[in-house]
Amino acid sequence: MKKYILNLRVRSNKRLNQNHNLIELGCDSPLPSMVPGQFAEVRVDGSPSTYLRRPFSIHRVDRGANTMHLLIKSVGEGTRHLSALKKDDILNIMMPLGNGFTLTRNSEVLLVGGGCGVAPLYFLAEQLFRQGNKVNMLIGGKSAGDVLLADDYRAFGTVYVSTEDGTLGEKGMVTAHPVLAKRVQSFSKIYCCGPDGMMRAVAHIAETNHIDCEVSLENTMACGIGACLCCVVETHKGNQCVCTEGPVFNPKKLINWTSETETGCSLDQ
Amino acid sequence: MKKYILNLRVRSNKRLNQNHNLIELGCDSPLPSMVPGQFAEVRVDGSPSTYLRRPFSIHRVDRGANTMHLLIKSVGEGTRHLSALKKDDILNIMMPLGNGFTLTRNSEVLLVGGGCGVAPLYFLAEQLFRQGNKVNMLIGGKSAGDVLLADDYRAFGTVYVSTEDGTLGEKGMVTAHPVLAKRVQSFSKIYCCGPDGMMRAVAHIAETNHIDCEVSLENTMACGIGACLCCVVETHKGNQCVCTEGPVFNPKKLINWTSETETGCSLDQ
Amino acid sequence: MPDLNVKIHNLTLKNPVLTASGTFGYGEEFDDFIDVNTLGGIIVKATTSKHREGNPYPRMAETPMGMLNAVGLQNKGVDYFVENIYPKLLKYNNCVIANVSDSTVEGYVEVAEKINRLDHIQAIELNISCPNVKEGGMAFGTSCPSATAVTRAVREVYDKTLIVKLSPNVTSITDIALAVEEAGADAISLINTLLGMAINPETRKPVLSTVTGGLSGPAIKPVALRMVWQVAKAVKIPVIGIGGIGSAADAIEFLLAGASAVQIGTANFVDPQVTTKIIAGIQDYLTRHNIPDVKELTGGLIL
Amino acid sequence: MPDLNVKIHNLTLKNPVLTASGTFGYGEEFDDFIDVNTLGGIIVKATTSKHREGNPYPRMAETPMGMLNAVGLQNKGVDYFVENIYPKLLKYNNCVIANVSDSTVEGYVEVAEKINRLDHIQAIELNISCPNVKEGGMAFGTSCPSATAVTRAVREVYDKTLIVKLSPNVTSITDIALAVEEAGADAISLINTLLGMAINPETRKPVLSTVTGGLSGPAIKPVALRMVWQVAKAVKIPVIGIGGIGSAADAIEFLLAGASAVQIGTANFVDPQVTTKIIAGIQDYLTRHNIPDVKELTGGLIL
Ligand SMILES: Cc1cc2nc3c(=O)[nH]c(=O)nc-3n(C[C@H](O)[C@H](O)[C@H](O)COP(=O)(O)OP(=O)(O)OC[C@H]3O[C@@H](n4cnc5c(N)ncnc54)[C@H](O)[C@@H]3O)c2cc1C
Ligand SMILES: Cc1cc2nc3c(=O)[nH]c(=O)nc-3n(C[C@H](O)[C@H](O)[C@H](O)COP(=O)(O)OP(=O)(O)OC[C@H]3O[C@@H](n4cnc5c(N)ncnc54)[C@H](O)[C@@H]3O)c2cc1C
Ligand SMILES: Cc1cc2nc3c(=O)[nH]c(=O)nc-3n(C[C@H](O)[C@H](O)[C@H](O)COP(=O)(O)O)c2cc1C
Ligand SMILES: Cc1cc2nc3c(=O)[nH]c(=O)nc-3n(C[C@H](O)[C@H](O)[C@H](O)COP(=O)(O)O)c2cc1C
Ligand code: FES
Ligand code: FES
Repeated sequence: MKKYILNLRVRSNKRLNQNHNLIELGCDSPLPSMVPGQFAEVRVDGSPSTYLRRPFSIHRVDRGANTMHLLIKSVGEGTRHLSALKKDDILNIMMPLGNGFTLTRNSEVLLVGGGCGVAPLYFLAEQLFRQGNKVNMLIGGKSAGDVLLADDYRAFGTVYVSTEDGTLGEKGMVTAHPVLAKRVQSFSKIYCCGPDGMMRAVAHIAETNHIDCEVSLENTMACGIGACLCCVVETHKGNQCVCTEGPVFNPKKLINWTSETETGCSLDQ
Repeated sequence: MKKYILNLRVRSNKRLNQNHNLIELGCDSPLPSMVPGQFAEVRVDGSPSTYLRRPFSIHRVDRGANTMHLLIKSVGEGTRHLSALKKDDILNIMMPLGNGFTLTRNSEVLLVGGGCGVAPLYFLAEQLFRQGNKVNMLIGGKSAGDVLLADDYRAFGTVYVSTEDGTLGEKGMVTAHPVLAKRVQSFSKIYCCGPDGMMRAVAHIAETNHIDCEVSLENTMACGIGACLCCVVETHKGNQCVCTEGPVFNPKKLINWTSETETGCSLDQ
Repeated sequence: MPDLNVKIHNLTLKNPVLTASGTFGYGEEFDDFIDVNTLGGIIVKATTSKHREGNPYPRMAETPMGMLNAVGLQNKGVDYFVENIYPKLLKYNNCVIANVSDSTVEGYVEVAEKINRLDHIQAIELNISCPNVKEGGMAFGTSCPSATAVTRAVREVYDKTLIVKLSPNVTSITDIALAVEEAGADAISLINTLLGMAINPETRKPVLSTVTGGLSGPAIKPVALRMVWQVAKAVKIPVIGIGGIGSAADAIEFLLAGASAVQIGTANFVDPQVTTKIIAGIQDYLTRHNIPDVKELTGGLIL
Repeated sequence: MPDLNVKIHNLTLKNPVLTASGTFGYGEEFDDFIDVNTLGGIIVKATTSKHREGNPYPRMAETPMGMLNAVGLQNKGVDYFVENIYPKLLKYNNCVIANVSDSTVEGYVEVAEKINRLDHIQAIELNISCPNVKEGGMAFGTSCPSATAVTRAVREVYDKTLIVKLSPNVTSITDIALAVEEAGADAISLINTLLGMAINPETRKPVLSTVTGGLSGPAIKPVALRMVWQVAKAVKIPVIGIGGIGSAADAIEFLLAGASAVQIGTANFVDPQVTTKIIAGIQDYLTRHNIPDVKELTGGLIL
């Protein structure tokens, strides 16, 4: 898929909760083709300590409005700066980067997202829904406030929620939620994005139940286009770049992902 | 004079011409005491290539409104960034720094400014006027567009203008203006701020006519408070820091300032 | 239209802007963003005698106006390079240069010999300055005898233009430069990365898996420029400047300091079109200053 | 309330935050902004045997997240220091340290001897690493024999705590560190500035009057941290970390790498209150991590 460098204009920047923002970006010419699971490398201008670009998943694409959304969690200087963007500010973005999820058709699927790991799952859920799948979505958080955009996902299927403190949905880890713990065989495929520990646990459940699984990995990136070799993950074929071979991987390809027993996971990162 | 670090709020930012801005800054508490010729060290936030503060003369102080003004010429990254400030942006400023001009009373004085060297002269003209002096002001520029704020100065005295291309006032160098070339003996003191060559030429005229003179020097500064010793000028007492011993100097104290014959000056820097 | 051609020994570059090894992949990663053939040339990532997995994750840390990397020469080895990567490089008609590294003199020689046979690779850049491998790498570049030994050995088997890339982590860069010149280098490129480190205060752990890594980017530009100036004064062979170059003004600083060409590294990550912007900027500068030939800038510093 | 006291040989500092020589004047420049006595100590600007005018203007160039300086040890000489500056330093009740430099071993010894007699100066920092003087300075700090010679000579005449400040412009910082430890240093501080350069492409001239100058600020932090880590592992005496520190997190990185204290340099120019903010930030960090004593951080890197 051809990559572009674009100057996109901030159409709106909505604060979802204390540390998450939803940024809508528009463009005069049509936005390029992109698929769920791909990401963008965003230049953070005006922050003296952010020299390199920052990678973010493509959260939604609205072809009608010719806009796309990023869902951003403020964790450091760069993301804090992006969260403070105002309408009409310009963001310089390289996209679309990486490979997307493999989309099934006419099946029942489960999407598992934790924290801001839900970011790529909106675009994914929408596309899966359009391709005739029965979409189930499990969103985990530490607390009710961390469960992002659950209502938005309802447009595409059933949404389950679990929180570690029980303030919303089931109490406990996402992996303990009945939909995963008891009903997992209903799904022909599980897609997962979230903290490493959570993805490993979900991958393990998928593996033991012989269900196809894909996870979307994070990694520290300098270039986003396979030029620097900084973003490697150990695979059975050797070190591979998350930015070009991923960020979506079948966990079977990853070393020490499905073989170990994971006993749970916390969203505390 | 006690120095402060203050967060001042931009009350307005007026573009005077293509590369000069007048920024008015306000404060909740009363602005500190300051005198004409002193300067401020401004932190340029949000520009990755401006690590150090930037020095600017205190252009005006409005005690009634509790505001002060900076007159800024865009020459590089830092000044360009400042020129783009919007109302209500916050500027972190160390001030007042350095020593001001020596104010005479009840005399006739000439102030000579070139380009954005007029910056400290507004505050100076106002104070001199209040102290009963007859103020004459000679403003030079390459072209009419470079002659800044001439009307504002008229409140305090007579304004003369010269431009190198003759588009406003007398044609030629400021030093060729009749007020300097012919009438210089009328003044008991000359104050000057502008490009180095201009100040040297004016200092030379003052010297040959035995008129008291003060010039305000520029220098590359890292700290603005005498801590780094980066901003030295050669004086008859050795290297002195412009930020603490100046920026206002009697040119007689400076080596090679009044001894050489300067044949003219260009505002072309 | 000013002349942008430069010569580095036997190489003629259509302009003085090359890409730095390890920051431009094999060129194709940038095909979507620029026409790679408009560059003076590309230096592809390091090739070693054997396949190398490089260092474990994490390999990268951002630092003030720079980055640390600990890639560690990940590559599939020279045989794979010859068979699978070289054919893809044929599409580039500008100067294609291979970066050669290893842990032993024999390894360097093996790679150089095999690459010597590839018509379309017009030069090699001998990387005796990689800080991210346990053995060899930078060690070769930080003492005169070892720098001499590896340069001399490769010189014997390599017929085309031999560029030696120096490590900045030394007391006297000119001593090393003179040693490799004496040992047969046709040109010198510098600098490789400065050895640096970063710690995560919250976890108390080093950010990089290898603890230390190579510092690159604008942060190192003043050091790189100083070394280029020192070396260009000391040697007779051409010097290629590298380190923190991100604009035409930066590139011109290096040319004035004595470089005949420059390499752009980390800046490619921030702006994959930076190289073409730098070429255009150099052209503007020459036009604005009425300089007919970019070669006039080399060493044009006025003291 | 966590304990912030640290010990450097015989010195007890109320907290590990010192100011770096040449960046904090004689302290009084900062009196309007902070209570200087709240700092662990101050290291005043270099004193030499004779009055020095320093280098001509321009002495400063801004670089990406850093600066180059070419001050060149401007000071009024040790006798003036003893008579006119020392009395003003008596108002500080924290640790006051003199930075000693010169062009000859005899010069260093003369300054050290005279400062030895000043009760209120509890230590000297031997600056064998200034890149901005034609003779001496950095030259002493870039070879083991000369570093040994000057340290040994000063050790003979100086009774109190002797800190030796190292130059980063060397191939092996640990070799130099071991040499000065062996020669009698009680502590080591590092790093001084990296030798760098800047050119104005429009005028084609060097920005600094001395062509090259010393690079400081956040840009050099990764290099400084690496060297502190290497040296702290190699020597038994305490290490004081310097280089690009501008926040409590930066300071903690240096402590974890093995420093017992840190010095804040260039950051004082950007924020004259940065030192007190760093002290507060270290305290917060210790409280947040339930660490009762800052000394526990020193060398606490988890590998
Ligand atoms: C493929 C991909 C998709 C991502 N999608 C999203 C998303 O949709 N929404 C979102 O909020 N975040 C996402 N992230 C994480 C996001 O990139 C980081 O949170 C962000 O880079 C942090 O920048 P900072 O300046 O705020 O933090 P700092 O901690 O100041 O950053 C310092 C350095 O560390 C890197 N870094 C820090 N945290 C991460 C991380 N978790 N992953 C990778 N690099 C990191 C930064 O890029 C930078 O180089 C994604 C990461 C990857 C690799
Ligand atoms: C005491 C004093 C008062 C000043 N008053 C004014 C004023 O009222 N209005 C105004 O427009 N300018 C004034 N200047 C000049 C102003 O400081 C510079 O134009 C500004 O620092 C340039 O910053 P930059 O980032 O835009 O330029 P860059 O060229 O990007 O700056 C790079 C570096 O050079 C330094 N520098 C560049 N030009 C100058 C200069 N002329 N003098 C000192 N340092 C320089 C900068 O501070 C910075 O460190 C004054 C300078 C001094 C010393
Ligand atoms: C991620 C990365 C990988 C690198 N790999 C190599 C390499 O394989 N061979 C080499 O000689 N230099 C390598 N370098 C060094 C660069 O070629 C260059 O010398 C250095 O980064 C300084 O230039 P810059 O500041 O423009 O990046 C690498 C640098 C980076 C950042
Ligand atoms: C303007 C300036 C002057 C300096 N003068 C001295 C000096 O006199 N003696 C000395 O040992 N170091 C001197 N240094 C070096 C600093 O003490 C410090 O080692 C260096 O700047 C690195 O720290 P930083 O990055 O925190 O500034 C000077 C540094 C600067 C920027
Ligand atoms: S981020 Fe550079 S290769 Fe993946
Ligand atoms: S700017 Fe630091 S002493 Fe003047």
